[in-house]
Amino acid sequence: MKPVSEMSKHPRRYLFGLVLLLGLLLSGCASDAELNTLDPKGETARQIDDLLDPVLAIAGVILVLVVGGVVYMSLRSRVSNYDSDEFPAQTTHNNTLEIGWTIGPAIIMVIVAVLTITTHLVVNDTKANAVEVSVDGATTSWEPKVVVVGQQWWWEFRYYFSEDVDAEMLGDPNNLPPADIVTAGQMIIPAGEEVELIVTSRDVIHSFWIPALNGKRDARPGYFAKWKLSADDPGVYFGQCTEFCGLSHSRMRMQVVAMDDAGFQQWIDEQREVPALPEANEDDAVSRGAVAFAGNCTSCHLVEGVNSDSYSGAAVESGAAPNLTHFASRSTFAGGILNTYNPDGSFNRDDLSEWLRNPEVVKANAANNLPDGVLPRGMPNLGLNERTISDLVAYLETLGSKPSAEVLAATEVE
Amino acid sequence: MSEQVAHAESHTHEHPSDFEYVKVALVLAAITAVEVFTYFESVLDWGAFLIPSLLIMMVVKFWLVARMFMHLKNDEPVLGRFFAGGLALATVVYIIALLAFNFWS
Amino acid sequence: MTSMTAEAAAVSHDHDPHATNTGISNTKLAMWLFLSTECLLFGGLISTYLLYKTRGNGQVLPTDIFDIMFTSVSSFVLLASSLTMVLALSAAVRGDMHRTRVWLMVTALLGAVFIGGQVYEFTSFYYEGLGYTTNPAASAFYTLTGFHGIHVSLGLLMLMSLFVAAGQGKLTAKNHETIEIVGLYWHFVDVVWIFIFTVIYLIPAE
Amino acid sequence: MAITEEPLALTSGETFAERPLGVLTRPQPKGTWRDWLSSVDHKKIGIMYGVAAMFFFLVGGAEALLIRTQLAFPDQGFLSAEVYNQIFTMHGVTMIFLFVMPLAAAFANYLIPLQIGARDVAFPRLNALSFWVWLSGAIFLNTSWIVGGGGADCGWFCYAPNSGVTFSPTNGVDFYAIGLLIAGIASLVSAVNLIVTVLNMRAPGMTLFRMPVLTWMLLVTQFLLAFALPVITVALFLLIFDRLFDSQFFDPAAGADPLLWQHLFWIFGHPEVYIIILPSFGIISEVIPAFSRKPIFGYTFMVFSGIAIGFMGWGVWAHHMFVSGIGPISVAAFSLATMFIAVPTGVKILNWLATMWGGQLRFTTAMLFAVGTVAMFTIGGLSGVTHSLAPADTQQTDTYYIVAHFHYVIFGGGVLGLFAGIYFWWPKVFGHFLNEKRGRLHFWSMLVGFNLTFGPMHVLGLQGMSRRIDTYSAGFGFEFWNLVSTIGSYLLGLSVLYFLYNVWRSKKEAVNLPAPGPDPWDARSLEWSVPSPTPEHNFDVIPVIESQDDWWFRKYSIEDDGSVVRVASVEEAAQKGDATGVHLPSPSFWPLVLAVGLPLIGYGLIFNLWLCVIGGLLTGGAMYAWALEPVDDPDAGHGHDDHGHDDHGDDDHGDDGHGDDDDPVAVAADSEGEA
Repeated sequence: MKPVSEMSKHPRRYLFGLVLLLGLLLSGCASDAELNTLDPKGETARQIDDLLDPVLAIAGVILVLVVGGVVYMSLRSRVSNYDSDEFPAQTTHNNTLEIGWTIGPAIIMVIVAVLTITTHLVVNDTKANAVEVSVDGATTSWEPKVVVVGQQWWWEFRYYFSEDVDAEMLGDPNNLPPADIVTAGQMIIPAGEEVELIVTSRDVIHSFWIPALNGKRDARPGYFAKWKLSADDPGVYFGQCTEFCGLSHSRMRMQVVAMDDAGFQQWIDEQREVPALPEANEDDAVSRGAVAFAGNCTSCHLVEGVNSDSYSGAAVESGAAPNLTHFASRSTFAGGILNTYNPDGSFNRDDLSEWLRNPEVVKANAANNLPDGVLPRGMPNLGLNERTISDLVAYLETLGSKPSAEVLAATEVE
Repeated sequence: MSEQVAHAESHTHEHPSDFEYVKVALVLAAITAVEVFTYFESVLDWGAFLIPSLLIMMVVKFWLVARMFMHLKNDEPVLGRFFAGGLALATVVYIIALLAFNFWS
Repeated sequence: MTSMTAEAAAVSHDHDPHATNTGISNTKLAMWLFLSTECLLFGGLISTYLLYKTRGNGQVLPTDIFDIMFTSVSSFVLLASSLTMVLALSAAVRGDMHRTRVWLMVTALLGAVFIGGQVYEFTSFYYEGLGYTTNPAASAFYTLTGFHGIHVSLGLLMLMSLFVAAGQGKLTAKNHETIEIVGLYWHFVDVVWIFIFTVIYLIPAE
Repeated sequence: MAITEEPLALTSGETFAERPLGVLTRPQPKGTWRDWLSSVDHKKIGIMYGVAAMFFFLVGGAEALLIRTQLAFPDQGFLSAEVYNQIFTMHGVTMIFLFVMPLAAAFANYLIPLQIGARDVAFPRLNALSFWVWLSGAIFLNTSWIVGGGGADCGWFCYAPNSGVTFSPTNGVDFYAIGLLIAGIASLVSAVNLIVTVLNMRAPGMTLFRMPVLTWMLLVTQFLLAFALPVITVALFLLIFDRLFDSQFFDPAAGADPLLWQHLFWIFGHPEVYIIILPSFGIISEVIPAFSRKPIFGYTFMVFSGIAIGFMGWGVWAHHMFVSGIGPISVAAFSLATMFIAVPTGVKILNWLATMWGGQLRFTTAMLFAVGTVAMFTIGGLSGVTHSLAPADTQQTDTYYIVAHFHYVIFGGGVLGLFAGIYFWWPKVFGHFLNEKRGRLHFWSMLVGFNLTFGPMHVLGLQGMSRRIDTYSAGFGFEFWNLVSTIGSYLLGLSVLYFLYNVWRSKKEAVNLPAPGPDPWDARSLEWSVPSPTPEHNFDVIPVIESQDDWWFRKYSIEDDGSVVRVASVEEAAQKGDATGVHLPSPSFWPLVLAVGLPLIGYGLIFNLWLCVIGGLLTGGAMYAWALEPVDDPDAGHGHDDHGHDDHGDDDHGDDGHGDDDDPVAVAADSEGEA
């Protein structure tokens, strides 16, 4: 090979350096965002991160070599025009070299494959330990297991303490057996324990994902998928539905709230309490709200004690909506997108009122003005008047006890 | 491609005689008769051999039609390779897909 | 792979307008390619049926009401039409266009009998409670056999066109390859049925 | 032969001569725009593919800018969720099926016959049919904005059951399914046609392993298309039947399994990725050697790695389904299979680098785009490797990290390569250069815009931003990089407009500039041996091929000591393009008529079955008329003694060789079988 006499006179044109710089910038700026996948807070998520990190490093090295090679050659071998009789060596091939760089990547991939399969086996292994919980005064041994049900556009979590939950026992995802605790939007788990999940859906495919605790798993209608997660420490961990599920896909969020053992037991106790129905009193907003609730909301929503009997399970379309028995005990509502309490700890009346007033503005839905034969999905606009709205808000505030200050603080996303 | 140059005069391919075609058809009919026969379990219980036998008979019939009636026997091998390729691809891909539904969970 | 020399090419071009690199005419090669892609079409439909064949949603399943004797007769008919198809081609190669026409007509008639049988089968299944929308098994069954039926019907159209063309003297021994190519399609439809007959009808549902 | 159909009126206004055959007068070349409607010339069809693809690039690009505008800031209401979902769906569908694939088809149509030394493709009329059917499908798909109640809103992957009538009650998804079916017919016909062309119509001496790498990659692409399209055809039919006829394929309540759609879609969808990327690989395998002044390094490895990618592409589809619950063994198997597809891909990248190594690199715009493709594709390929780690993919899938990945592959690896091809072959196609100075600005603005748009998406995805969300909340750390990405996308949009400006200006300036001549780049493959623009008959004399890069060796020889000596100037070696009396296939209106019928059937299925009847009659009638129309017009005025000139005895490749003269039925089978 002859040295190319005419070197580049315009290296400024080589913006590849800029591209590289950009790449470095990109990798360096993983902040402490709530959904960050590179900041594991649970065992499985950590396993995944430990697998990804070395591969990212290898990929980075290869990237630098390839792009570096391109830039190097571009600078070194550049000519502006061809001299009619000065040719570079007309090398056509080099079998040794080519076999080498076929086998080389193959060897790297074998190493990566071994790492991957090892991690794959670990993250698909379950080793849930039984924990002692007390339900209605009776102590039972519970292998933490939660049934996760996706629906347009919210998540339901069902706890069965006394039975071993499996697909056979659950039967039809649209008509699940009564559970000890049913909640929505927020899954409460004991910190430090591996929690098994049984993930399903009532309508379309959703995906359950709490990045800090584990990867995601699709919620598929007609099918119960196994998954698991665990949180090292108490805290609030954010998630987002990640399988496109229609209109309000972007506003289908959820949180996992990990609690210490005492907190978890306390949560169970609270959830098992059936709130008393307020006495009828026309002058009391809460009482009026309970009446309004029974009149407007109970065809979809359930509050135990108000409409336990009329709640007919869940259908594919709306007609089943979050169980609101302990509404005020959750720090978010409306599919995990709005905070139930203001930063100062007061009840978030404004957002809740707006949600009741104009749900389609807060969160796109398909619940009003539908063509014939199309079933509604999402929270409908019921055309409530302002007084009814404020009564309902007053009533909802009484349902369940306010979460701890730590949970409320952790719910604020900043 | 050397052999193909030799075959350039594609019209000279020997086609089997009509009598041969009829023989093939009779074999096909006989196999079909056996296939139908398996349906009546009261006559003969095939047990675990039923499905393998049916599949083998099916493949034989398939092969006979493709080879004799579709002339793969006498035609350019590349045609048979294309067909076998499509068939094999379809078989492998769809079997893997079906396995993913049932067994591998 | 040796190179095709210019001389060889020139020689083969002299008397054969269809000379190609492979020695196969374009149309025939195209038809075989098309048929091999059809394997993936029917493979998808067959797989769909196999996946769904026991999913009755509490309703009747196709496997419950198969009339094997009837379908066997249909299968014989379709197999026989493959024989008559090659006989039509064989006659054309010999230059006996009269007999070609006869065999083409017989092939078409056998195909029509098969289609008639399928119509009868669908109708009787329908009256036994297996509608297209009854359950996934029914939808998959009708879609698979329906696609096959449409292929047979298209084949019928081609056969009739050949029959007419032969009658008008447009189709002669010189272009018997046209008959061969239509025949390929027809035999393919037949081998698909060989597959369907065994896998869908004869192999019992668990 | 008696014609039973009513004469079909055509708006062409051609005068009807009394013709014994065919209902419609055989169109005669008149040198007007009408020639394009009836052309069966692979070059004209290639150009039409290219122009239409660029149009849809603008449509898809406008959709992309709407998406990025909506996402520029958190909690925006610029687009409603409903409209946003339609826009991102149509953006994906448009860019894949209506831009990249047809643009690749443009190259395939234009270049395959030229690179193998043929006068046309095997079935010129089927080739015209492919284009018109594709165009009618593309237009049909986009009319759902006007008559379908909006675009499809199910994502390009259109997972069941979200694509069912219950969850997507407008007609958008119907338009999606039927439109893609129509476009699929086009691609299938085209694939069969081009495979036959490559296998059967090579010039004497042009063995398979002397074909240019581009032709090889296009051949692999056509095989992938031919085998992948029937699979999506099945899936789309099932979807249509579910939506229009209430069948039960995807209704979980009836016991159906939504995974069926996913398997069928991705069995098609993964080969589709290689359908998009391999043509670009082929293009840069032509451009890099030309501007390195060296032959491609490791031709055999390049070809076989392309074939290997084609094969392996069939065994990895379920890596799109790692989180769908297909079971850990399936996941492990597909994870491993996916990893090893990196090997042939790596071989390709290293061989391109080795081609450049020690070469004399001349950075024309085409070369800039080619080298940019190598670098950008490497980024996409490496992020692809991280997806093959199934456990890690459970974090990444359906996030913006995936969006970043496939844009680096499809845009960085695919579209940049196609632009390299546009700059490279522009003088061959249009007889003048695209301005290089503006081209360089186009390249750099596009490269920077591209990286600004999609680079930040890596970060967004790893920070947990989901895909397909119409908005995001403040506070999750998404704000900054989304804004950067949006700014980048505007720059990208501007660079595309600047490219169009360059096209326009270069054409205007061309009259004052010297013509490029047959071989302006001192390139290596056969298309450079004929004048620019390519004459209608391609080759005066079909060349006899003696080696790989035959054209280059007509200009140069390599001495024993390895030095290169010029043996002939381009002018001496090139053909003159002045042959007369070359027998070419005659134009036909029937492909166009047939293609017009198909969308009518589609509208009929959705709105009123009577339209189906009209469309069916038009399509069916066109098929028969087509079948009865001889491929070569006996009366066409192409002069004298078409068959007699034995002085170049192998030009039959271009005319009689395509041989669909009286195979109406086989033609009908090709197009009807899928319809």
